[in-house]
Formats: sequence, structure tokens, C-alpha cells
Amino acid sequence: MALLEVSNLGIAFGGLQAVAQLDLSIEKGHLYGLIGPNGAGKTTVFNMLTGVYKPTEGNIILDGKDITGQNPELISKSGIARTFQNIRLFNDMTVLDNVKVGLHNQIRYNMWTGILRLPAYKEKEHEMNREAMKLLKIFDLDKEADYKASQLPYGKQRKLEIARALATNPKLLLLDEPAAGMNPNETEELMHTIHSVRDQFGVAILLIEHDMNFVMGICEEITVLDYGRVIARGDGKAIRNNPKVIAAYLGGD
Amino acid sequence: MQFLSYLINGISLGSVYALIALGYTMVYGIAKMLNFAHGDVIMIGSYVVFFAFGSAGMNPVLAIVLSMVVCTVLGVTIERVAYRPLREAPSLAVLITAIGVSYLLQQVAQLAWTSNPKSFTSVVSGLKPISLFGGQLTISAETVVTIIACIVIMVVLIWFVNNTPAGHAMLAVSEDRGAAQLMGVNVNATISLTFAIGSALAAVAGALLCSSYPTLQPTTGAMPGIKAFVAAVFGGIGSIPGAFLGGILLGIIENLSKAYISTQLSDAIVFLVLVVVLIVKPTGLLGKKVNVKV
Amino acid sequence: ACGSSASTDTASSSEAASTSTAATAEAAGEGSGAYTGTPIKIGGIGPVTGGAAIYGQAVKNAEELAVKEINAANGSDVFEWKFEDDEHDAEKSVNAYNTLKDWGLQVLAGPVTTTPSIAVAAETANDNLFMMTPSASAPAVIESGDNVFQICFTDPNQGVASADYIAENKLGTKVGIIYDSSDAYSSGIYEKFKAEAAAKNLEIVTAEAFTADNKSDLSTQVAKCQQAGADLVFLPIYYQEASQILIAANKSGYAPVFFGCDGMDGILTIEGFDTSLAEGLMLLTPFAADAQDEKTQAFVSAYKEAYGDTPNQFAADAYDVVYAIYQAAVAGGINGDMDASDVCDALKAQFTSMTFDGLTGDGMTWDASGAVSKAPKAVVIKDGAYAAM
Amino acid sequence: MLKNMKKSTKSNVITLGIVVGFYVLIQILSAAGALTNSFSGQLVPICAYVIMAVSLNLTVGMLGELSLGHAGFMSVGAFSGTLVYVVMSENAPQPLALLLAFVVGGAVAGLFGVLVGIPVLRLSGDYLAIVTLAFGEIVKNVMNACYLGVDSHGLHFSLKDSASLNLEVDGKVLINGAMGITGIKKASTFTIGIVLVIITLLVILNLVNSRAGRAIKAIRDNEIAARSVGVPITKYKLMAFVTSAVFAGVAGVLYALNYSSLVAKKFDYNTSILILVFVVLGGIGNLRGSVIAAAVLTVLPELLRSMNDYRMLIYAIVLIVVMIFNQSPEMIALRKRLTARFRKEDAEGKGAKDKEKKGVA
Amino acid sequence: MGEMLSVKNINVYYGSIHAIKDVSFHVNEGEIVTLIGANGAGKTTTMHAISGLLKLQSGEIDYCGQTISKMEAHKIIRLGLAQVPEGRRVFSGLTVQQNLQMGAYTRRDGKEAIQNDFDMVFDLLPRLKERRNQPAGTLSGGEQQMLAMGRALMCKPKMLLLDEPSMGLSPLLVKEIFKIIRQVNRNGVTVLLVEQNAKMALEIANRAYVLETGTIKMEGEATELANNIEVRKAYLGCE
Ligand SMILES: Nc1ncnc2c1ncn2[C@@H]1O[C@H](COP(=O)(O)OP(=O)(O)OP(=O)(O)O)[C@@H](O)[C@H]1O
Ligand SMILES: Nc1ncnc2c1ncn2[C@@H]1O[C@H](COP(=O)(O)OP(=O)(O)OP(=O)(O)O)[C@@H](O)[C@H]1O
Ligand SMILES: CC(C)C[C@H](N)C(=O)O
Ligand SMILES: [Mg+2]
Ligand SMILES: [Mg+2]
Repeated sequence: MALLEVSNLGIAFGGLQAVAQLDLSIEKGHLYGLIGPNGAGKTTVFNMLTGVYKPTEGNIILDGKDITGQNPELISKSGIARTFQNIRLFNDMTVLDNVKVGLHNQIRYNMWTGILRLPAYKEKEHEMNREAMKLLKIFDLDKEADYKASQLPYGKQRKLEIARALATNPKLLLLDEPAAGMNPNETEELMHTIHSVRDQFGVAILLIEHDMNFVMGICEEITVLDYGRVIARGDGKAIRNNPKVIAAYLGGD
Repeated sequence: MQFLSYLINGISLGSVYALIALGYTMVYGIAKMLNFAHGDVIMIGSYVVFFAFGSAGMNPVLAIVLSMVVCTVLGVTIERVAYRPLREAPSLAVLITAIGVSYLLQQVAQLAWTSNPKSFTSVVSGLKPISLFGGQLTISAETVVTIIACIVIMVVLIWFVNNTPAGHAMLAVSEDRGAAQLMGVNVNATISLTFAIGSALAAVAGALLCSSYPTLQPTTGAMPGIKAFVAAVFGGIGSIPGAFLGGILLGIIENLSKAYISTQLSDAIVFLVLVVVLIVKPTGLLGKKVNVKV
Repeated sequence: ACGSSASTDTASSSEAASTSTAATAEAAGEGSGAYTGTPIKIGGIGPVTGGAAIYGQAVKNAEELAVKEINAANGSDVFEWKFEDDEHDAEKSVNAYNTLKDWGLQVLAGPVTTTPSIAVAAETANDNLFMMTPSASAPAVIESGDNVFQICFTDPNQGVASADYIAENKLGTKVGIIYDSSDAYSSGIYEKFKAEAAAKNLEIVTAEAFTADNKSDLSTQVAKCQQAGADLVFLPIYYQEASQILIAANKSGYAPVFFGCDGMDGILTIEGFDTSLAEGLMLLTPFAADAQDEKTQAFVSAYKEAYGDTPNQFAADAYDVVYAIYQAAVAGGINGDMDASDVCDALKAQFTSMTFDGLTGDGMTWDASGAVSKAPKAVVIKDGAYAAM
Repeated sequence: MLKNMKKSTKSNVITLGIVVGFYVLIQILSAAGALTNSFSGQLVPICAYVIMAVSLNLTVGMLGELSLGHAGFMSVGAFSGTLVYVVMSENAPQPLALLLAFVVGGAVAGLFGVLVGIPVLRLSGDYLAIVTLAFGEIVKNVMNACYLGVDSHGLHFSLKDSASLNLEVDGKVLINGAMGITGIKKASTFTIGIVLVIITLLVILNLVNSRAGRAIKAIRDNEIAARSVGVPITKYKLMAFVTSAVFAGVAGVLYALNYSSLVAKKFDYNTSILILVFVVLGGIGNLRGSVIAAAVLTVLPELLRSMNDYRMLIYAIVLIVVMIFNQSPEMIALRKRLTARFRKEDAEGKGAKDKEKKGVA
Repeated sequence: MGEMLSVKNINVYYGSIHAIKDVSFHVNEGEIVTLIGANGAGKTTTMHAISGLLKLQSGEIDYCGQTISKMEAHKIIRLGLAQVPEGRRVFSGLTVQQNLQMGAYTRRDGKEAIQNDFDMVFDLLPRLKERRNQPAGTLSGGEQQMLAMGRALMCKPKMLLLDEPSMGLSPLLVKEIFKIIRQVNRNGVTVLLVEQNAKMALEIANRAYVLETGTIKMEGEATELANNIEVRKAYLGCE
């Protein structure tokens, strides 16, 4: 069985069927792309996978466990982490603390340990700092650890979001337009980073992106949505040449 | 019959709350600030009417117009001096300044007019109360006028906001000031206009509040101000019909709980109902649910 | 225990003092020079800002007036006086007291309201500093210590007296009550009234409360009294709210006998109030500003001249406090050089033994608990003025 | 990163140092007899308000929720703690009674914190503010109508009047409605106050700089993101709210036991607002600021006594002016530029130090 | 062709952060000029400085022969200088239609003309027509981006400031947007464009400036820069 099994997933907002009859299956450690025109329902799929929206139909099974309709906290614990299309950082907290919040369920000690500064506090905090810095280093953010998140430029904010998501030690990482607002060089760099993250953490990655070089360069399999429905599926090459995809999404040259 | 009379008392009180709440919600809805000095602007307005109409014998309509002018100038000045410098500051900062302004107005009123209570002569004392069921039930002229004023103001406000350029500017400012500026909206002028309208409404509210409940003191505006704020939230803050509905309901709940449960605990009951309603309907009765797209 | 049990020695001196007071009051400005020592530092505390400011202002004015008169009449200064604001708040009142102590306070004429007074009384008891409140009427105020005195009636006293008066004069058979349950004074009177009414077989048909937070609309309370068929409504509340009740009752055509306590005094002075609505209103009060006696008239005109307002009973109380202290100080040989504790002991001895004639009563005496004994006057409002009953 | 650790620790040490320094200073002044009655009389209330402000800052600054009913928690704490003290001090040693009073006051307030916490989980922003305001008003109204007495048959309770308690003649009314509790033996001292301030600061500072504190701040900054990384919102919102309530309760006991009487009216909306003023003026989320603002603003009206009738007028003006001076972005930018000029090298590259990120975000 | 916009030695601060350092450049009437630069270079800051959302510390900005650097943002817009801000900034509580209406807020040329432009925008961006009554806040990211563009067009500007107008758009729409920009420009609107997609930006632009950590590092004809090795390396992702 695959890591993520989505079957017949759908949601409607009022009269609008934003996503319908979506099937998706992602293997452990896979790099998977989800693309489609604006408003196709990609972000909505992410929102259902992470419990932000409750699907009106269908099932989501992660690692053999049905997580359909669970709340985001639980889903995070089950092993799905994400970034957001509109960046959502903890703006008034430092870069380091942003990642440490991501470690919330990984390195734990209870409230009293913190308040009474029991020995475990120091130990665990050190561990957290170590882990967090390790992650920041991967994304080349270690020098900005003390900055407030809001003071980072856009591109770095995107990276910080990914670092934070990774801190939750997910089995599946969802990235919503990670390269938006980055120039080609930065995008290139990000591709490498994502590859190495996958290799290092063995995490499956599902990503949404409109930058075709990025998607084609990185994804092993791609699903294309249009008006909430799957219109194509396959590897980069197949997608690039699919006439439906060209018509709805890529546009002919 | 008795029930009806309590109900009418409630509506009467509620219509006053509603009138005040309209001013609150207007300012809140556009400027996104809780203007805790609103009640005190009402108090100042009432004093103006008291002296112009009660003491100097001016025509009541003229007295109210005068009071509206005074309150508008006052409201716009307060906004200019005390709130505008904090436009970009956290909203709590403005809240605290508003509280400072509230203290200030009360102190000024006390120094100017002493703390001795004044008994307000109803501005509609010329009108006859409505008598129903052969006199078993009377609805005072104040109540009738207040309700009519409320409805008229509500309708005009809704029309204004939705159908005039200035109204559109208000909507835009309430959503995103920076973006509104980029549309060519003069944010400061729009907020000033909002305060002008809110304060003019405060003058009307003051005259009618004191006509129904005639004791006038420097603290007169404080409690009705808070209650009206509660009413505005109850109805869904920022929503004009919500303010009306919230005000009326608050008045009714307050009076019915006095009538049938306990006069001693009626405040607690009113607030309890409010809490329960908000738990069930977290954005108030007519409040928009804010859709955060993730 | 009242004045009668005091030793003859002090009793005679108090007599002497009381005549001298009367003399000063009458012949103000002549410079009788009864007091020759260092001025005594007397302080007042009360709310001069905030919701209860009317009471504090009245007390402040009257104290100032009394001190000025006494100093002028004496030729040399008897009192040095200072007044501090407490915003009707216990914490602020204690702060005010401490500020006065820093100034050198020897005698306290205050605070004005009950809640602050209880807090301050405990402090004065600790310091053994003489305190006399003009208007804080709860019994708990004087329970704090034997150094604390009241010049006003206590609340229970008024509640009982009102019930007795109503019963004896058969003013009504079905009694409704409207009181302020968030106010110590009002609920204090209400409770005792209720108990006494039961003893006197008065039927209480309904007791309705309001609070400081919902007092702008009292129409429902009035309607409930009307509904219950009350032919007399007892109003142990202050005059602002009472005026609202009268207006509301008038609107709904309800005309029972209204009966109030000392807090009702002032209703005729509300600017803009249609005094015809108060016609027939009865109240027990120790003071009426339009009483015809010379003392009251002199006081009222002096007050009006100085402050532009008609004084209410709290002003009269405060005026009496200063004069009573003056009388006691002269009789007890008190001097501003003494320390506050000695002053206190001397004043205690005087007050528990002397008799004082003031604006708010003749022949006032105090027992060791600090409570005053004086006769309440019942008045009725007739033709827009108080008339004795 | 180490620097970061140090920075927060250093800041905490400074904050506590200020408190201890203040205590020592007062002791010295007092020994030298240089302390006025007026000032020494305010020491305990100052401590109580400091605790209130610091605890409210946990809700407002850290959790990011507006509370207009903090005095309500103070009230329930004050009444329950005082009741315990009044009853216990008759038959238990003084320190034990006192300790118990604080524990019970804090616990009862905490319990109410849980109760109010439930709507907190569903509401936000001004709707929550209204619920907390409502809570404060409900407490005030109910306590004003609350009569509690004790006689040989045990406790009697009524929401009507003391006569309805039906006490025996030997009975004693403990809480007498609007009159509240009277005849309290004054038990609070400045030393107790300072100890409580320090405990409060330690607990809240430690909490804020721990895993739980980060979770709370994360919820404040972005609830959706916090959820997405698995922070249980319910738990941490409640934790912040209840902790804040507990300390308000303790402050209530400290405050109440400083006076001979206790009335519900004291803990009204105005008091809640006053505490909020301390928090905002001291800086939202800045605990040291809360300490200083609470102390200064408590003393200020007393310092203005010489202004007589204009006292509160001036207080109001000071409040407005300070607020504008402190919070207006122009003023902040101006101040920053001035300080930057003085510490040029220091300012370099330390963007992280700048608190304001407002601009045109 | 005269200078329509000239920016002279401007300095902008965020608190004590010096974000824009002595930047000067100009845009001639009828041109498309693009600003390229890495993340955090100060492109958005420059845009905000021009439109009046941020205050200058020093320097001057002239537009159509008029100094606008001391002018308030809303007055600048009235001079025909519209901006599509970074991050879209749509009025999320208002519907698509109302958002577009706000775009035409300053226009006084009659209902009909405005109605025409409505049709024009709906024509260019048909998705907006589909969603005309949906609250803008619930639109997808790309839809919001279209709305921001449409809203600026409704203002009938003389000059458009575009801050990453293609961000979050599908490849098809990116092409579409660039087409629209070109078309608008042909209709007489001067454009100042900030883009991460430097390649396409340089394709349609006449001239370009390269911004690096708050200072202009290079300037020149667009085609020239597009062939510059450094630029190609740094911004176009070509070795
Ligand atoms: N809460 C909501 N209420 C109403 N409609 C919604 C809501 N959320 C999304 N939609 C609609 O559902 C559709 C799908 O939106 P979604 O955000 O998933 O698109 P997307 O594929 O991510 O597009 P983009 O690439 O532009 O981000 C859109 O048309 C959007 O307007
Ligand atoms: N509100 C702010 N407060 C403090 N610093 C800021 C603020 N906004 C931007 N900055 C800083 O100013 C510099 C320029 O930022 P700006 O947003 O103008 O860059 P940009 O070129 O538009 O980048 P991007 O491509 O990421 O949009 C950056 O270093 C950024 O960190
Ligand atoms: C002046 C009055 C309001 C005082 C009142 N008798 C009290 O005890 O509080
Ligand atoms: Mg999307
Ligand atoms: Mg930018």
C-alpha cells in the first residue's frame, strides 16, 4: 500500500464543486506534482489533506490510517506537514523559534519542566536548538536565526516555512508554490534543496507549482487538475505533451 | 397585556441602545477601532441640547442640529488629534487612547458643568404618547421617535455605504487601508467622515437617550456607551442592521429579565444571554463570518 | 449609652462649648477668639471626581465654608484644612488618607461614602486618629474602632425609622420598594426597612432592585410596583434616580405615595427637574435647605454665595462635622501642637459626653460606638418646597 | 543562537533585578524614615497591579487575545481568598491561613479561567473581548447580590438579601451583598507582595521562554500555521488563559487583604481597563514594561494630587500624550533613528532587534 | 518622448534599516521599464516609495513634471499612476465586482465609460466574470492576482506600477498577463514592471535596471541586459 491513498475526494463550497472525485496515491519518498490552472482546486486539495477543510466526500488514508476529516493538529501528528500559498509564518517570533515551534511534537517536555526549569528543560532546549539549527542550515537560514520572521525577504520566508514544516518530522510534505517569488537561480537552488531533503529525510513530497521547469525538473509523477477534476496524470514528459494540459494550462507556443 | 408593556419598555430602552450602537458600529466597521469615547460624545451632545433647548428655550430640532454640529466638530477633532497619529500602531494602542479621551471628556464636563445632575426635558415633550387598548398600554412619544429615528438612520446608512462613492471608500478602507489608498481613496478623510457621521449620530442619540431617561451627568454616557458596544457586538460588530437588532434585543432582554426573573441579577442575566449567543454564533447575530482562505 | 452617662464635669464644659459655637455661628466675623493655639490640621476626603462627585463636592464646599467661618469668627486660625479626592474608591481613599497624614493630619472629617470610609476607618483606628464622617452611613463604618464617629443617621436607623413612621401614620398599606442593590447605603436601609415593616405588619408587595449599571431605565421597576398594586413606594435611594422614578411613574399614570430617606434630599434642586412631580413626596431627612430657622438660612445663603448651588444634606452634615469638632476642640482644650493620638483621645472624651446643636439636628449626642442620636424630621414636599409633617 | 539564549535570560535577570532593587531601595528608605505615608501605603496595591498587569500580558501580549474582564478573576480570587482567610485566621496559625488564602484565591480564579476559557476557544478578537467584559460584569453583579452567612447550622447562602439567609442570632454574615466583606484584618505586606511579584514573573517568564510559551505565541501569530505543525490550540489557549486567571486571583487576595473591606464594585470594567492600560502602555508582550507601567501609573494619580480638581483631567491628558508618544510609528521611527545615531555600529545588521515591523506590510 | 517618471537619489528606511540607498532612475512616456533584482533587493520598497505608501528619507520623485515625493498616496493615484501591489492586496470582504468598482474610484468619466472598462477587464480575464459575485478573499491565489490586475486596469491609468504581476499564475496565464501588459502599453500606458520572471520581463521591456541590496547596479536597454553575462548568470538562470 502506498503512503498516501486518496480516493474519490471531493468538496463543494456552496454551489461550487471545487474538487471532485480525486484519486491520488503517493509512495514513500516520492516527489509528486500537482498542477493545474488557477482556481483548479489544488490548494483546496492541500486543505483537505491537512484537515483545514472537511471533505464532503471521499477518503484520505495515510500509512494505512484513515485520517479523513480529522483536525489539523492530529493530522500533523500523523505525519503530514505543509507550507502555505500565502506565507504563514509566526511573524513576531524569531526564525529559530519558528522552527522550534515546528519541533513541538518531536521534542517534548511539559509545562512544569519549563516553569520550574527542571534539568530536563536545559537538555531538551539544547536538543531543540541543535535540531532547529540543523534544519536552518539546510535552507541557508542559519545566519538569520535571530531575525524576526517578518524581516526576511519573501524568498527566505518561503524557505523558512519549509524548514518549519520539516521540523514536524513528516512522512508527507506538502509544498504550495514553494518557488513563487523566486528568481530562476533561487528556484534552481530550491530544487537541489528539495531533492536533498527527500534523500536525507526519506519524506514523500507533494508540491503545487506553476513554474514548469521546476515541476518537470523535480517531480517523478504529476497530476493535473482542472475545475476540480483530474485531467491528466503521468511523468513530466507525458504531461508536457498532453493536449488537454496544453489547452487548459500550459498554452501552446 | 402586562407582558406587552414590559416588552415596550424593553423596546424603548433597546431603541436607545440601537441608536448609540449604530454610531459605534459605524466607526468600528470602518476605522476598525473601538471608540470607547463614543458614550462621552453622547454626553457632551446631551449637554448641548440641555442648554440650548432646556435652558435657552431653543426650538428642539434646532437644538439637536446645533448639538450635531458641536459633536461632529468634537468627534472629528478627537480623531484628528488623538487617533490619527496612531493610525499605523497596534489597534490596542488606539483603544487605550480612546479610553483616555473618554476620561478627558468626563473631566471636562465635570469642570464645566459640575457633577450635579440635570433633569433633561424631553425634546419631544410636545408630542402625545400613543395609547392602545383604551389606555391600558401606552407607548411614549420618545419611544416612537427613537425607533423611527433608528430605522431611518439605519436605512440611510446602509444606502449611503453601499451606493455612494464615499460609502465605497469606507468599505475599502475597512478592508485594507494601503490598498484603498492605491485606489485613490483618501484614507484620512474617509475616517474623518466616518467619525463625523458617528458623532452626529451620537448627538441624536444623546438627545433621545436623555429624553427617555432624563438624568444628565458627566457620567451619563459611560454605561449606555458600554451597553451599546455590547449590543453592537451582539448584533455582529460592523453590521449596521446588526447594531439595530442587537440594540433592540439587548433592551428587551434586559427589561424582560427584570420583569420576570430578577431585578437584582438582570445585568448578569443580560450578559449571560450574550455569552451564550456568542458561543452559538461566534460572530454575533448578523455578523459576517470572516472567511480566511488558507 | 449617650450623653447622660458622662461625668458632670465634661457635661458642663460641653454646655459651655455649645453656647460658644452658637455664638460664633451667629456673630460670625466678630473675632471672639475662643481658640488661641496652633491651628489644628483637619482633613477631608471624598469623591470630587467620578460618578459620586456630587456628594464629595458638597462636603468639600461645606467643610471649606465652615473652616473659613470658624477661622474668621475666631480671629486667629483654628483649623488648617485640606481636602483630598478619593473617587469613591477604597484604595484611593486610603491613599488620600496617607497623603493627608504626610501633610500632618490631626483630625479627619470624612470620608464621604461608605465603602471608602470602612477602609479608612480601619487605618485611623490603627493610628488612633479621630475620624468623623459626615455622610458614610453604614454601621460597619463605626465598628472599626472607638475613634470613628458619624454625624449622619445609620442606615438601619433610617430603615427602621421609615417603617415606623409609615406604619404609625398609616401612609400606606401595600408597600413597594425600589432600591439600588449595588449600593451599600441603599441595600442597607432596604434590609432593615423590610425587617421592621414585617414587625409593624406593613405588607411589602414587591421589592425591586436596580444597579449602578442599569439605572438609566427604571420603568420596569416602576411598572412592577404598579402591577403589584403598591400604594406606597419606598425609595431608599439618591435623588437622581428618584427623579427618574417620579418621571417614569408620571408617564405611566401611577401615583402612589413616594417615601424617601435622606438621600432624597436635593431632588428639588435638580436643574431642569419638574418639581411638580415631586409634589407629595415624603422623606425623612435631618436637613431641609428651605427650612426657616436662622441657622439654616445663614448657611444656605453663605453656601449659595460661595459656590452658586443650593447645599444638600451632605453639605449640611459636613458643616456640622466641622463645627462639632470645633466645639469639642475648644471644650477639650485641644491644641494643634498635640499629636494626633492625643487629639483623638481628647475628642473621643468630648464627643461621648457633649451635646451639639447643628443644622441637621438639635441636641445631638454620641455614644461610645460613635453613632449619633438625633431626631429625624419627616417632611413632605408641598408647592415645590419642604413642609414639616 | 547562544546569544539568543543569553539575550532572553539577560532580559529576565534585568526585570527581576528591577523588582528586587526596588524592594531593597524601599527597605533602605523605610529604615531611614524617608518614606512618606502616601508612598508606603501604595506599595501593596502596586504589587497587586504589577501581578495583574504581568498576568494580563500573558493573555493580551502572548496569546494575543483582548480581555476586558481581567478584574473579574481578581474579584473571584479576592473574595474566595479573603473568605478563607477570615474563616481560617480564627483557628489556624496566621501564616498558614494566609498561604491557604492565596492558594484558594488562585485556584478559584483558575477554575473560572477554565469556565471562561470555553468561549475563548470559539471566539476571537472583539467578540472574545465582549465575553470577557461580560464575565467581569457578571461576577460584579452576582457578587453584589451575594449574601453568605454562617451560624451553628453551617453556611447559608442567598442571592436576595441577608434576611433571606435566615441566620440564627449567633450567626455572622460573611459576605453582605454590595457591602461585601468587612472587618478584614489587614494581612498583606510589601514583602509578601514582592515575593508574589517575583513568583509571578518567574513563572510567566519561564513559561513564555519554554516550549509551551512558544506554542502560545505561535497561536497568536498564526493560528492556522500553528495547527498545521501540530500545536494543540485548545490546550495552549486554555493554559494561557488559566495561568493568567490564577495570578489575577492571587493578586486579588493580595489586594483584598490590604484593606479592611472588600466590595465587588472595585473589580469592575474600569479596573479591567486600567490593567489593560498598564499592559498596552508598558508594551504589548513586554513583561518588564508591564511591571514599570503598572507601578508608575498607580503612583501617578497620587503624584498629581496637588493639582486638585484638575487631577484626573491631567491624568487623562498624560495618558493620551504618552500613548501617542510611545506608539505612534512616526515617534517610534524618530526615536529609533536617534538611538541608531548614537549606536551606529550596534545598529548595523541587527535588524532582528527592531520590534516594529509595521511599515506597509 | 519626455521623462514621465524620474526618481532622484531616493533613500528609504524601515526603522533603522536602510532599504533603498541613493537610487535614481527614470521612465520615459510610453516605455516599459523593468526593475530586476534578487529577493530583498528593494524592488517592492521602491514601488511603494513611488506610489506614496512609504515615505522617503531623502531624494525626490517627479511624475509628469510634478514632484510627488511629498504627496499622499491617494493624490498620486489621481494623477493616473496605478499600482498592482505585491501580495495582491484585494479587498477580501468585497466581491470581485466591488473590487473592480473600487479600481474605478477616482474616475469621473461617466458610468458608461466605466461599464466599458468592466467589459474590457472581463474580456481579458474571463475567470473574473465567472466569479464576479464571490468575495475576493475566497478566490484562489491566481484568481486574486488576476483581480489585482483587473482592478488596476479599471483605474484607466497613465502609468502602471506592476509588482510581480505573474506571481502564482499558471504558465498559460503568465503568457496572457504579459500579453495584456504589452497591449495596455500599446494603448498608451507607461509601465514600470518588477518581475521575478526576468526573462519574460526583459523580453517585453524597453529598458531595465538591476537592483542589488538597495542600489542600482546596472542599467541599459532590455535586450542589452538580457545578453549581459552577469545578468544572465544572476537572474536568468543561464550559465
Ligand atoms: N472557502 C472558500 N469559499 C468559496 N470558494 C472557495 C473557497 N476556497 C476556495 N474556493 C474556490 O475554489 C476554487 C479552487 O481554489 P484553490 O485555492 O484550491 O485553487 P488553486 O488550484 O490552488 O489555484 P491557484 O493556482 O490560483 O492557487 C477557486 O475557484 C476558489 O475561488
Ligand atoms: N516592513 C519591513 N520592515 C523591515 N524591513 C523590511 C520591511 N519590508 C522590507 N524590509 C526589508 O527591506 C529590504 C527590501 O525589501 P523589498 O520587499 O523591497 O525587496 P524586494 O526586492 O521586493 O524582494 P522580493 O523579491 O522578495 O519581493 C529587505 O531586506 C527586507 O528584509
Ligand atoms: C454621600 C452619600 C452617598 C453617602 C452614603 N450615605 C453612603 O454611606 O455611602
Ligand atoms: Mg492555490
Ligand atoms: Mg517584492
